[in-house]
Amino acid sequence: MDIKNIIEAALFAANEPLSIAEIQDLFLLEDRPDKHRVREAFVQLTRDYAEKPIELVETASGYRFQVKSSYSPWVARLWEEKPVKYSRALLETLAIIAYQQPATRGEIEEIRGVSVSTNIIRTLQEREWIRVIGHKEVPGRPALYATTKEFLDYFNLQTLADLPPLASLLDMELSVSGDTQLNLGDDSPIHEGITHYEKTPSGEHSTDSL
Amino acid sequence: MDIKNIIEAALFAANEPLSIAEIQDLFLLEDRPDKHRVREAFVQLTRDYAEKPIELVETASGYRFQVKSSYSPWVARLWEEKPVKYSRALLETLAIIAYQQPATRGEIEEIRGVSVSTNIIRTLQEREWIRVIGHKEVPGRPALYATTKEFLDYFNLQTLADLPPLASLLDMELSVSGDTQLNLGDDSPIHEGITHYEKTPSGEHSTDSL
Amino acid sequence: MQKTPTLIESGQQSLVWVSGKPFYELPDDLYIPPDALEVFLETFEGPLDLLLYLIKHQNLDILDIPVLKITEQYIEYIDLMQNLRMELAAEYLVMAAMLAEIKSKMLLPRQLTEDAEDEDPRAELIRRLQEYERFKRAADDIDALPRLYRDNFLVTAELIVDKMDKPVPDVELESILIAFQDVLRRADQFTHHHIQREALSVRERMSRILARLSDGNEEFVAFNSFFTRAEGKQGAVVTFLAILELCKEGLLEIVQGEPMSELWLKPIIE
Repeated sequence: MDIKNIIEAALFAANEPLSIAEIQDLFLLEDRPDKHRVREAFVQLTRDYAEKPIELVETASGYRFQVKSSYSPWVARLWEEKPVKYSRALLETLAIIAYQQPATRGEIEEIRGVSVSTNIIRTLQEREWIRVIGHKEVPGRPALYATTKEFLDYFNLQTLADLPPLASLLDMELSVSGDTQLNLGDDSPIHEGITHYEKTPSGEHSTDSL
Repeated sequence: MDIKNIIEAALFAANEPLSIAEIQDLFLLEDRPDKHRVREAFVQLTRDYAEKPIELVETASGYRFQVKSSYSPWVARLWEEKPVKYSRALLETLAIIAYQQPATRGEIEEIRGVSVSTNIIRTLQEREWIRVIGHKEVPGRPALYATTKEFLDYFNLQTLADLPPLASLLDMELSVSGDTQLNLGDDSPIHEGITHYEKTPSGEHSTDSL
Repeated sequence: MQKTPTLIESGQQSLVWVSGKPFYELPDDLYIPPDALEVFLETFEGPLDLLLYLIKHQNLDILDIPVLKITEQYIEYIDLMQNLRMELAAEYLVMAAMLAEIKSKMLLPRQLTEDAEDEDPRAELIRRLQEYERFKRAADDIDALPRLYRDNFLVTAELIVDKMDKPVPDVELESILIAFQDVLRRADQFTHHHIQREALSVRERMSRILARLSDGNEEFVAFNSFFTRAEGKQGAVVTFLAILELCKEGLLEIVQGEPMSELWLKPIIE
């Protein structure tokens, strides 16, 4: 297969800009093009699409195809009065952040059992329903997400405590005791937490999360 | 602006197949191309992309660009997760609904010889591959399941008639009563199904929203 | 199929003619090491699937099943499962009963009438097997169809417009709850998540405290400043728990200049 064609296909299929390194990773080691070759493909593609209504652009995080802005008056009508529905994945991510905040992406993924796309996080941030309120002190220092005032406003809530109680819908299914992640009835784990922390200020409890 | 270019831009920007009507709606009344003109654009676009790694295809709900499947080995590497493999139980259930629709759970169980788990039905509904289109007028009023446009879109089909043909039953000299199975060549089975439920207006679309 | 006969062949070594072909020994399809039985059971989608397997693997004609033979094999298999106390779906037993019934009917002298409609006792079974087989094949066919995200990928190009121009979807609070409920139900399959309402307010407080710690310009914020009289005892408890929990998760540090002096909170951030 032609390297340029593979790159072209990947740029079209990806939902986000692709960096040169990400593009190189598409290939098995023995076929991996060097940076030069990838850049060359970009140049060719830019030329290929010169006459078309879309163009290859470079953004901060890589390259992507986008519709030439002169077409937006027509294309934007696709969304007129027809807001796209949020995906289930997005709603689930939002729900987890709302009920389990602050939560890292890893924690969300662990609960959902699948990875959370950058797109979803971005959409929620753009909508100003979630924001980063810190970073967890574990390797990689992942961002901790929490809901915002705008989120509460949108849903007409005074505080998060006004979120519908889970109990009403979950019935017995979840009342299985088992290991609590935040056991309020019993102080011991928390005290332990402090003792621990005094010796090892960070990281110690990285696995406590969900 | 060239009509073909606008259509091309819209097909690229949309995340789902676009129907001819949706494409016509992109234009203001005075510029609106007729169906003929839109179709012509599709033909031209198909030709334009013949040599490219992407192609214009028609599915149940309209036209979309997709990556040619010969590139999927590379493109699939963009996602770490492997595509889901569906269980045989799920595929068999889906196959029975696809070919015998509308079908009740009881009918599916009768064919498979085992009970159908609620999980499977729910998964199929969550994927929006099947939906309840009515209830059979027998005791218990079981739900009648049928496949959706999304199912066809997902599997690159335009109509149910594009499904691979169902193997025919071998003749037994044992003379099995000639109970007919539904023919997929036309829409009649679905219409038949509808006659069943038109009498019972309530609840029939309750699951439409899925 | 020239494997050695195994535990099921007991007492049945005679040469059998099936569809005009001689069979010298029983295939050993039925012999499975006991520890593999469970896996084996899972590979079958039910009694029809198992029967089809037995038939196919012996090249038998589905239209002319040697009921005696199949029934014995099937029942042998079921017995084996039961001896090993494997959880067997009821359908398997129903099928065993049905086979036994067919077998007994076959053994009875057929009423020699010209009544051709007098069905072969096997007819219903054969019909069901055939019916099942075609859908089994259809399932394979569907699985082989090119499908999205495995064989095909959607092509998109970004449209840059004022983001405001794209209307944002409306979401109902209820749908979030439902989404979360689904998540929990799924998650519950692997682990027990104990979620309680009380936790929520602590969680919220944790977010607020963290936000305040990271928003402020000061490196340290007074511990006391997080407690307000207006919130009462309960508020204080919640705040206290939240601070402890944050501490436990390594998100903040509680600092004290000297014994008995004021406590300060410091975010462990950047």
